[in-house]
Amino acid sequence: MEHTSLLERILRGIALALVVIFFMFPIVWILMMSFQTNETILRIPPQLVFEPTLANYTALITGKLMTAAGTLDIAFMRNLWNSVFLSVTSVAVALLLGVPAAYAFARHKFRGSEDIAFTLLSFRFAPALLVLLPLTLYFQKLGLANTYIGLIWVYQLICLPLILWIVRGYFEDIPADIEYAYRIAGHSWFATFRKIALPLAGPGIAAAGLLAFIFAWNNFVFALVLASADKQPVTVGALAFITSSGIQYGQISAAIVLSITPTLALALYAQRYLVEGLSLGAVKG
Amino acid sequence: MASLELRNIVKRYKSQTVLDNLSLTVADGETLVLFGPSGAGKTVLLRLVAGVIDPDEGKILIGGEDMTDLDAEFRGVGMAFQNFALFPHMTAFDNIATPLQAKHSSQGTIKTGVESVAKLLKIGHVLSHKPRALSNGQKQRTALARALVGSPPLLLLDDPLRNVDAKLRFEMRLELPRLLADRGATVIYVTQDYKEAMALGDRIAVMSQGVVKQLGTPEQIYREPANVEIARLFGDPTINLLDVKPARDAKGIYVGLSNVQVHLAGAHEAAVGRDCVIGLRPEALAFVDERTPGAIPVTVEAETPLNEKIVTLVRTVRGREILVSRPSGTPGQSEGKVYIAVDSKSALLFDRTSGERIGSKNVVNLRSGEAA
Amino acid sequence: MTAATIQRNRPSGFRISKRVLPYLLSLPALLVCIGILIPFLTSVVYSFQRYRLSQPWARQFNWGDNYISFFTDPKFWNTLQVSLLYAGITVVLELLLGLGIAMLLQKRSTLNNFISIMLLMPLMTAPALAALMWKLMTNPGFGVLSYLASLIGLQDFRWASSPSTALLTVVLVDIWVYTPFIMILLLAGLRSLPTQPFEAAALDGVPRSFVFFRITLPMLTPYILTATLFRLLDSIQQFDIIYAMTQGGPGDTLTVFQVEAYLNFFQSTNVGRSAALMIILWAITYFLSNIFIKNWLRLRERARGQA
Amino acid sequence: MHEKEKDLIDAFLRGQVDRRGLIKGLGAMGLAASTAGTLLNFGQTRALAADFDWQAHKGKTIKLLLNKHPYADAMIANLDNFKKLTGMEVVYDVFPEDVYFDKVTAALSASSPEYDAFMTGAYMTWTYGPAGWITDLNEWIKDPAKTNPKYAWDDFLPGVKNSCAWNGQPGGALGSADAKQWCIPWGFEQNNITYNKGMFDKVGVSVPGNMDEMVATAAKLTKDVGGGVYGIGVRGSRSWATIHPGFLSAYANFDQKDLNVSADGKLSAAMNTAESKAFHKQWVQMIQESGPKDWSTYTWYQVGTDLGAGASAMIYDADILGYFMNGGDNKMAGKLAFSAFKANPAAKAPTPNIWIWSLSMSNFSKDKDATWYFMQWASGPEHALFGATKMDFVNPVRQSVWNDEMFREKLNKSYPGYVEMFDVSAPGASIKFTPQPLFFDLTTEWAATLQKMVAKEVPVDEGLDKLAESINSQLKEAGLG
Repeated sequence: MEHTSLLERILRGIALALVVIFFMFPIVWILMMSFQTNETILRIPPQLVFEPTLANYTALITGKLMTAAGTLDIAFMRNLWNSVFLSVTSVAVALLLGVPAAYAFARHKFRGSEDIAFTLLSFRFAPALLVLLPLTLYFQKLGLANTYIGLIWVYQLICLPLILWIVRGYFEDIPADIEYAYRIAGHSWFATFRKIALPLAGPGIAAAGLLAFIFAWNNFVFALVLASADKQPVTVGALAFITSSGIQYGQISAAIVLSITPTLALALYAQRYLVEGLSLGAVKG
Repeated sequence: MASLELRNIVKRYKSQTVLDNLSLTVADGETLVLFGPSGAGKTVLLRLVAGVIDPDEGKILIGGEDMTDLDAEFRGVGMAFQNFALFPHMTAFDNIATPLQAKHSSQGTIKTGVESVAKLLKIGHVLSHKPRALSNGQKQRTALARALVGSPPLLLLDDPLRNVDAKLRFEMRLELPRLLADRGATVIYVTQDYKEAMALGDRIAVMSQGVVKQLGTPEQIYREPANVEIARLFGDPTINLLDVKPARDAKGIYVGLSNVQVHLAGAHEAAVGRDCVIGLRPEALAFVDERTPGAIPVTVEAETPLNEKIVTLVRTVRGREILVSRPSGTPGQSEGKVYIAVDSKSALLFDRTSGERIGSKNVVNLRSGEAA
Repeated sequence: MTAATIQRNRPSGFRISKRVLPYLLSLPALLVCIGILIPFLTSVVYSFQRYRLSQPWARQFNWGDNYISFFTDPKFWNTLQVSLLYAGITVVLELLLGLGIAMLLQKRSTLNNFISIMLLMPLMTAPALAALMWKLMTNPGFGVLSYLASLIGLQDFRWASSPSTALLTVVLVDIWVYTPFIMILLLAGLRSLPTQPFEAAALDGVPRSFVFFRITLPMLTPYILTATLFRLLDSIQQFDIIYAMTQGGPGDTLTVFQVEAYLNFFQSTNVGRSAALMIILWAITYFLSNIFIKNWLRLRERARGQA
Repeated sequence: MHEKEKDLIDAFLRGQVDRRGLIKGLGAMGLAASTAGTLLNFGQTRALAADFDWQAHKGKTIKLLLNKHPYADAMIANLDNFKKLTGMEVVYDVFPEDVYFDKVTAALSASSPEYDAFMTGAYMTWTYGPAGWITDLNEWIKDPAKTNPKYAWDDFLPGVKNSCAWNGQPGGALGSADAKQWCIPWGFEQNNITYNKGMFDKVGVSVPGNMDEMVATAAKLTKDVGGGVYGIGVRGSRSWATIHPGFLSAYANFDQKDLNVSADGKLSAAMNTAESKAFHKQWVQMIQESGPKDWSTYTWYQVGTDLGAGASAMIYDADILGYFMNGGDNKMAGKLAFSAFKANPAAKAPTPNIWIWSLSMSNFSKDKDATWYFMQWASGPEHALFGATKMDFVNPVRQSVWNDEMFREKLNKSYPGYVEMFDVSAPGASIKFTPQPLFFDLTTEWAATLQKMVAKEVPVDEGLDKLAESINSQLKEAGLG
């Protein structure tokens, strides 16, 4: 790998630059719009030069939105908090349930294991719309409507299969002998799971957890239908900037920036695990 | 104490039977080598004993106690894996310490225990490294140390020298017997290398396709292999195998080799008139004078030194190739026509169809001490 | 060594049988999900009913009528075709692109790690909001992308508003949002491949293309399948991006399953028809993922054999 | 509150002081106009209390489901007065418009008792009513024991009020004698022209007086204004919302209908007549020549944004959209003008189709009487006046508000021509659709067909024939045709 030719390195550099431009340009543009008002955003042709303003962020954080129609109260920070709370707890629950199950599917080829695993996956492809109406009805009867617990439960549909199937792959990549060695050394299956399987599959769990977090974060149809306004996530909250006096692009951009921030921070924090693959190449070969 | 007894073990994977009604006893303090080609079921057998997989039928007794249904952590065995199976996220020290930790030993005990076994295995200087920073030899020693550290009464060593280089293997082959003897543990040692098997085993169990084909001391296995296959597996260079049909005359049983009648001293009566394969160890052949009785004329094709020996490839007048070996430094001939003679006592006769050695006891009941 | 056997741990107290353990581990996950099965079955019942919320008096079982009507309905076949086309295009393109990017970033370095996290940002943007932003950026007047397109001579490029480019535009947004998903999974996969085969191949001077097709790809296959499976499941059910960009238009260009079902449910309040559409979508995904899983298991075995 | 101020307000309420005098007087006492408005309302609240037992439901709590909208904002701003008046508690959930109706449908289809009353459009009640989710409000409106005598039901603009009443029969006339009052109008929108006066002057065109002129004017504007500005903004997304504003208003002006209702109540498609085809051709041509380039993605906010940012020269859409674009931080704020529009040269007056934000009572409400207290207050004359004068509650649905001088003055000052436009078009304003439960199916398909025509995927004649055929089969399938 060290002996790549200069030409190849240049080509790789160019390719990478193109990739970064394609994926980052809209993000940068959104970031720029978040410091503008509609007045400068909506120019023909669009222009790079503008006088930055923090008005959008101030509005979001203080909860007061100034529009043509006067001052509006917005609950953006509340939405943001809901998103954080719902995503974190849902992913935590999904990890708690999904990782042991993934371990069982990876390590123990028990009777019906593939069927159970597939069934769990198939929940993922029941379109939300399909279950929405009956779910609302049943939730009402069970008293789960408009509760965080109900939402976290439904969010398992998004998180659990993802975690289960990704983590399972990582567990399967750990050679069984390593676990056997620990058992033979005199440790229980649980100690083995905790001290060997979990740390070794750690990166996979982190990656699956983050992806599940993102998908939970981006979802809004469940909260919209099943909960009242005070439990809505940021994805619903950001739509409030489509007002009768026009789309407040600046505020939506600022909302996007604010809503990306926690996830991005999490990703940067867990960076080492996310892109490491199965930890420690030594595990394989 | 820590004897091991396997009774009628059967293990199947799907429709394939990996171990077929296998019974085996290992005495306390004995080193038993499980020898055989890959796929023979050696590793499976080891794992059954360790308790990480379960037999479909049969019983496993360790120290006279039925452990068939007991999980691995309760069996008190030590095991070293062929691929080392070190815990990649722990230092060598922590790797080795795991069996002691499982016993909830004190920090001090653990430290002493690990350090003494590390010293024994000469890896004291790398204890703080993680496995990825260790050389193959160090990994192997770490794995071994981990198996030894808890002084388990039963040690399972799954071809621990397989993945190390030749030099190290040679060293370890010398070191291991002493190490194992010092421990006084019962050992089951799996290998595909006959020299290892010969060097380490009090007894060797030769396995093939899920059954033990022969069980005996290294000497027995070498001298009296139960069949052609085993004869071929033991010995380097490989045993010469030639098709013959023994007959009898006044002087006894003989076979025809390149138009020469060679009389066999130890041959079994049952061989007469049967289609046989004769097995001649290269070291049981010697270059002789033309006039020696039973001297076979051959042409020298090539000559190679091998370890302490010189191996000569010769060709009979019928065109059959034979390997002859002699200790280095002894006179020989490197080209042209020569004569060789057979040490008639060590010649082995096998039935050509079944491959069984003619005259061997049928090795089925392999309880300790009853081997052929 | 007389004390050897005494040192052995003894099983104590409550023990979980080896046979029961895996069930115990997977049961909670299953139980949590099983609750969803009841609404699912209820919806199956709906799909066999004539059930419009606006005509409650006419609600009754019509058995297969909802389904049968699809066969003669050209709109349904259009929906099926568009959904499969959309899923096919996005998954293939995202897979190729994601694999390419992952390979560009394969080498471990601080910069590469940083870039890979940055590239996740589109995925972190809620698709509905992302679509809104793309809509602005492709606006013929204020849109920066339209402006850039005009600079390279595409004066009249109509993005999502023209039937000939709507699919392309929506696919572009989908690629922007979801390629990072595939990229991150494949990057993790690439980086956990054993190094030995590659070193050996490099030493032997094996051509790069051979290494890629004969070593990298087969060993990466399980990761590719996982990523593709999840992407396929989401893609065939795409709603947010398409609805926010075009609401299924122009004309019937992008009336994929979820858009049709959404309109049937929330606007026409035709629950029976909406449920039937969703059940068909479910069946298609079930079928597709079944194929995937079968191959996944098989290829995992094979990949493990090589590794 | 100080006694003096109270006295002044009471004097106003007794009719001794006119409104301007009141504001002046209060201003002299050091109160800002807006505070004065709230105080005034408080005074009115006290006046209301005189003739009616507003406290009958004291201590009860009701919950509202609201759309994020200036109407809701105005109500919330004035809500404390209701609470004081009745001693009731009001809580509310506000959802963004993009997802608002999904939330309503989800809540109601699940028979959720959570919300007592909610905002809705009249079209939606054609689903909600037959579905049994909402209550016929006649029961309360017509019961003097439950409705405050000053409520003045007759004060509502008749076209608007009737558009919210339907007998539930597919094709049944709106506002018929047997109609049920599914909702109470709150604020409404007529579809008229809002235009950029500067651009019109620059190019030298005047406001179009009929469809031909509109096509020509829009084309000229597109050609001559420059800077990428296009002539006319109309909606084009694949949605019912594309049909109901300018498009249907002009369509109705040619005496065209969406559906025919036969004597026995059967419905059939009516959009494949020769006149309809001619109109469609004009409309399609206008969009192709002078509409926004990405017309097929246009919803009301793109139409509005373009006008406000100076990307379009005029819109034929909701008048209040123009109203909002004429204010705030929009580039064109203060530069817009308004005009009613009569598409058919032969027609006597404009016939704008209308959108009505209204209030409905959930059938699952646990206390309908208490809910009605809120509804009659929120749609009552006092709150209407407060919203219209102090907040952006346009267009009000009560004649008394339109007669209010302060309101007219406020509009005339900042929105020249708006009142005039309203006065011209209001008499013909009503819902021009035929009420029936397949409203959304049919209009969505209609919009999709329009998109195909504009994209030249199908000729207008053929497209309309196909549309009619498809609609007829859907009506039959639903048992309506």
